[in-house]
Amino acid sequence: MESLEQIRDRLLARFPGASVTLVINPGAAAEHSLLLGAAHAVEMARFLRDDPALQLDYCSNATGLDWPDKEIVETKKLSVADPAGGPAKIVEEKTKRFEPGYLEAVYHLYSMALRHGPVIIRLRTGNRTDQVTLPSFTPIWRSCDFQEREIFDLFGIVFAGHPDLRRILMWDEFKDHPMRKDYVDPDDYEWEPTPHDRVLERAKAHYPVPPPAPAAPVSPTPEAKP
Amino acid sequence: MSAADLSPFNSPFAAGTAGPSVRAVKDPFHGDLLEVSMGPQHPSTHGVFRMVVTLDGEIIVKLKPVFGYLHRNHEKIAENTSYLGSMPYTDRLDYLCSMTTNWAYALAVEKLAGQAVPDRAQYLRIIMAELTRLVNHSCLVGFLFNDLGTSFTPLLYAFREREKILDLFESLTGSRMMCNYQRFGGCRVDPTPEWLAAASRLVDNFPRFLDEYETMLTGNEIMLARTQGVGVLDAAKAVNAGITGPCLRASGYNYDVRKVDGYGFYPRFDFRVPLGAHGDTYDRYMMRVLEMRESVKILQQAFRDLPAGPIMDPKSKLRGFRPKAGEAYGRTESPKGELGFFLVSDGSPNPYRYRVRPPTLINLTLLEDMCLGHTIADSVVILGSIDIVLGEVDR
Amino acid sequence: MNSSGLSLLSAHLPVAAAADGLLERLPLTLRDTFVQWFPAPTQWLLHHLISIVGILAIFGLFFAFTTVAERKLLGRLQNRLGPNRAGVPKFSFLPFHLKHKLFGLTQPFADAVKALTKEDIVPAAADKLLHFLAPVLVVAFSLLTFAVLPFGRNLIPVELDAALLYFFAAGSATELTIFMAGWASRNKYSLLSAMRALAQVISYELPLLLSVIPVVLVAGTLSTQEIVVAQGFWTFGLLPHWFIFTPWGAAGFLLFLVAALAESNRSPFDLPEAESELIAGHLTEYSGFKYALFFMAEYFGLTALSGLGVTLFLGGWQAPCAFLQFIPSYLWFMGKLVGMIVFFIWVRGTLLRLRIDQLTRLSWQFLVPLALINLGNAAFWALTGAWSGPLQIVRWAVSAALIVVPFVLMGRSLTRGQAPRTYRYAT
Amino acid sequence: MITLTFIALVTLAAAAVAMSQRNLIHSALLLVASWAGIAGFYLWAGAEFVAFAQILVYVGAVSMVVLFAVLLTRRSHAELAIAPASVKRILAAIVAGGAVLGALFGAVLSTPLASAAAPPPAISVKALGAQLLGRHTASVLLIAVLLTVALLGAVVIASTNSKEDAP
Amino acid sequence: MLGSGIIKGLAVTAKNFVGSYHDPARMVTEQYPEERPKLPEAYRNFPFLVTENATDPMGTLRCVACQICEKECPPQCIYIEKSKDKKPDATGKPQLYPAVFAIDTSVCMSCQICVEVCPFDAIKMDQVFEVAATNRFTGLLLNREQLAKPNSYFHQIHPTDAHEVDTRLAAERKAAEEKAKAAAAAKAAAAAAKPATPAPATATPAAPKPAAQPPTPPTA
Repeated sequence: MESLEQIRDRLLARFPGASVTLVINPGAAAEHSLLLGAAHAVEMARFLRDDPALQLDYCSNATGLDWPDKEIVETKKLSVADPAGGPAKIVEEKTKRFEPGYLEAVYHLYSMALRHGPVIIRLRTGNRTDQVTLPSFTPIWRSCDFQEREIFDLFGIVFAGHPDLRRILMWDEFKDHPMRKDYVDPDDYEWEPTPHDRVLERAKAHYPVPPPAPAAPVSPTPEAKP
Repeated sequence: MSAADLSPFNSPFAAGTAGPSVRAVKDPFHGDLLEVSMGPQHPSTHGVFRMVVTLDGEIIVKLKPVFGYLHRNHEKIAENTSYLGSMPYTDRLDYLCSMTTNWAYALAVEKLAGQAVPDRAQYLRIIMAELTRLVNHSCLVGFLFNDLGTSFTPLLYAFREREKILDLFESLTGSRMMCNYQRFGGCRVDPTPEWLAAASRLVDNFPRFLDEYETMLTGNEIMLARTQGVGVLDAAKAVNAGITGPCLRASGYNYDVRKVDGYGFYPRFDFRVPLGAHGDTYDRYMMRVLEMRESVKILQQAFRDLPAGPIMDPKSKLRGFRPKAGEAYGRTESPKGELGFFLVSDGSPNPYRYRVRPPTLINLTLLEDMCLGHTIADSVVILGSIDIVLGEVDR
Repeated sequence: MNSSGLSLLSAHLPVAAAADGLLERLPLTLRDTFVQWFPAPTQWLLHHLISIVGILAIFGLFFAFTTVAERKLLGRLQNRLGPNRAGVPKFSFLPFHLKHKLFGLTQPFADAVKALTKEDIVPAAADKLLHFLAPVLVVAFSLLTFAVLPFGRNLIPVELDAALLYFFAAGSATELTIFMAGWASRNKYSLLSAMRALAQVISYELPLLLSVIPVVLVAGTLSTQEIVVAQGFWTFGLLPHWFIFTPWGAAGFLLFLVAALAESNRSPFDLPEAESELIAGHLTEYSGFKYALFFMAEYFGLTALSGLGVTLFLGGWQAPCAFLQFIPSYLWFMGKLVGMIVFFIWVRGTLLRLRIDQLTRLSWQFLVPLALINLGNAAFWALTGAWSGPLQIVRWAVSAALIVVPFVLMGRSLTRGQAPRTYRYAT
Repeated sequence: MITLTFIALVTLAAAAVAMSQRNLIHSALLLVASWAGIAGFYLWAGAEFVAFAQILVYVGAVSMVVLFAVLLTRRSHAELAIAPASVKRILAAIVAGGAVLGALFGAVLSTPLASAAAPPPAISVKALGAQLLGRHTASVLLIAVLLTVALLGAVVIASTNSKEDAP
Repeated sequence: MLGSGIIKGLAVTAKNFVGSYHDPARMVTEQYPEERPKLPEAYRNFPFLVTENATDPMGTLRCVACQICEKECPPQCIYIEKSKDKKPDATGKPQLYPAVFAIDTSVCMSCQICVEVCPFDAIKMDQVFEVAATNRFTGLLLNREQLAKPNSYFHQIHPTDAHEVDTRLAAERKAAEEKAKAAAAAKAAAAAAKPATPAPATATPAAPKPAAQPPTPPTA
């Protein structure tokens, strides 16, 4: 199979206006991926499927990813000359950079005909609030049908061109998207007998004083003797 | 209903809800269409799965699957638990084959962290995976005959064999179905020689049960009448719809992740992959039976040359396991199809994104296309032949 | 009429000798002594009342123990024990291994109590009158069919000249009750399933009747008692002249079995109560005692049909060999009846269920033509009654061919294109 | 005589109630009850064969046809009830009833009835069979042909109907 | 020939019917409450706390309330409150002990991860499966006293595992004593040589399990 760079170049040659960038995967698996611009994504995907050399006729997996807004704090060490002529002091100068978050859909494409490995393509939305539409790949690979509905249900990415975009796992009247990082699950509180760490903080909101520890003395509970 | 208007893209379901009815009402005697909701409490939907079926008398005109009754958002829980903490939860995904799901998860994490696995552990993983394949396929075959209408006899014969294998799992890992056996970099418990002897004895006379099963049912005229030509799945449509596993091979398409990826030590074993020709329910049933015979061959080879040595990679860390930032997609051939785990790590002990590629959910994509034009009794059998487990479908 | 086969070799053993054994006449003597105590004009009423009470008692218990036998036999077929936990309170002091040696014989009484105590829900929209009438009528009609079955040498409740016709008249009325049950429940699915049950019962009425007519043709009478008497000969005292041991008889018996299975909604044809159907067929809206009544009617129908099968093809109360006649005739009838019921249960434990269109196609395209051919075969058999010597072998051969050849040809056309397949492998 | 009057009363009552019922299904079922009453007449007269044939044919099969016909007529449930009686319909009913009654009485009175009730002739089914296929074979064959043609006609109509949309 | 498949099927069920009377492989029913099930040794259901001896359970708890199992438990069903004071454990070294140790067995899924990560072999898997309670909180919430079971019981249900744990612990205690003796001897020698510089306190006994890592701070 060709390397990702060759595929990117052929894609750029074939679709001059499109934006295709290589995304490096720093992990040990080293599975790098191609970030496709949303505009020409459908034609490029159809090309990937129908190109005789690639024949990526099987979309194994479609995943949603949520990258919330990030506050990147870079600390640079500066040596500031002390006006009073003293020794130059090292001052960390923090620059805050605000990176806008986005929602991402990752597709793992395989070729069953030529039996070669995953070509991973990614689509990114404008931002996490209003521009959340991406082109749907269901008309090209029907296996994305349920998976894209699941991404819509759990992440909120609206897939344009999907034949039947409805919630698949949550009930239809459910408003929020549970898999987003900033999702707050409803506080359906029930007395937690063994609360600690995160559960304890949430439980505290319901009773001022932490619950009295369960009674120490051996209560004659009907538990089974071995 | 000629074959053309049965193609996936203009079935009423695929074309939004108000699609053209597949069968136009022509003469007065045809009554109005009857909308029936089969499930989520229905004896033959293998769990809380619901099919909203539109009927014209007996013939199915439209079928809309409804999921989500067993959805517990396994992936969000995994994001708040450590890598090791999610391992027991993977048993609860496809609760019939916990070992293969454990292995798929361990494979993905080892790929993410670049973790090596000793030889003996690889062999043990193959032994456990093939034993689970026997468990799952005997379960499926039993339930398929239950849907076909026998009063539990083939199911109880299949369960009699399945129980023996589950007893082996219990004596090794401590629990029959929730084994929690694999770790990142190897296995948790080293089987004793007695266990290995008992397992190979069981595997040697497993074909005797299969022969008895085949003489009883494979040639049965009613079985042939009820399953041959029912729920035909075309290979090209199946590939496009991402159908994998025995359902795809029943349509004659040779794609088995064990052969294609060659993960674990599968290339060291010689076994064959059965292929169907017609892609109907009968072929899907036979795929499972023939795959059980192949699994017995693999197991015999594995027991013969199981190497000695450690079962856990010395560098593997039990707690405080922090893979470097990055992502990995590991896939294995689970008895139901291609089971994959896509993990994104950001260096913390909890995965940043934990995605399960559910073979059973994606195998249901073409359920409607297979059921159009058949009767309700057939739709129950077609659903049974696809072999779904709701733990994995709804996650 | 001894035109039955191999008459040349049969030695007419004295039949009457065994007829008056003490055990043989026991039920009759009991009845007569009891009837003596009452004034003359009411004696014929008592006579019939006793036979009615006898039938109800015996076959009531027979129904009870058939249900538990079915569950225990199915259990054994499936490598498990059947019900054995319904112990009798008095015996509960027994140690465990003894207590469970009751083999679950008390299970039917537990079921009866459960059925009686369950709440009897009548849907609001139901047609109250019909909803109540359906189970009553279905039990009445299926009990009526017991009137003509010859249980013993002269143990027949009603000696009718047109007994067979009476049997089928009473049997066919049950269709009406299925319709009433389906319609009265005012429930879409029960009406749909009632229509399917009707289609099944009506389309299997024909093969049932057609498979019985050859027996009438050869025996020359419609009365069940005379049919049993016509089978009362043995060659060499060993080979009984039951109709099943003739080619047309064997074919007729098989056809009768298949049609009886369908008529009583049993195993391969239990479509109305199948889970692949929507719900429990026309019995959906019944619960408690009414459901138990339908259940009882199904078993009475099953017992009556297998009783008829025993009478027509397995020589009713005739003993299999001449010297075995000292055993009272009614025990032979009961033995064969239990044998037939066990076969029905065995079939239920093994076979899959047919789809509704395959079921009706099997009846109209396979069973009815075969039954008609078998009728011709029986006519040939009756006409060639007088052949003797080598002609006997020719007669048997022709009769066998007349039935086997169409069976194989039609069987092949019925299952065209359906055969176990061989598979290729990819390494 | 008591049984005869009893059976007559049952049959007539069933027929009368059938007419007055508003629910069509109930009246159909009562019609079937009246057929069973007629079979009772045959039994009383000692002709068992005809009685059982009557039950087998009418109560078993024709009742199904009647009920299916009632079900399949595609009219909603409301119209199942009969329209309220209007004066014109009552007059017509009386005239028709009177004419039929007159014809019946005329026939009964004019036929010479034997004074003593003759003992019912003990005919066996065998003799009946011989009679049927003896002197009356022609009529039996004619009926047989008629029935086969009717059966084949039904099958042809049913099959053409379903050919258009068979998958 | 039509029907041959059905006849073969009937023959197989008949074989099973006859077999169920004499062939034990074909009669698998276990009449449960009267015939006790034969549990394999590795069977696990609900953890229990190991105490050295049965006489004084609370005194000889192995658990030192390090709360590793509380962090690693996937469904978070363990609740531990450390004790304020210390008491000497088996090797005589003063250790903390859990004032409160509660496991909510209605949440616990017996996955035995707590057993794997416990560096002190203080928690092991029990084999009790007949657990029916009318009230979820008092019946299924097992507190410290209900969880504590003696080491002899541990030997009874998991013989090989218990034997292996005991040998390892005994070996470590011996090693700890020798080190303590050596340290004491060294201290005595050092005291003799330089009474002024006290020897550093001996390191806490080597964590019995090599794989034990310092407990990582739980991330939010």
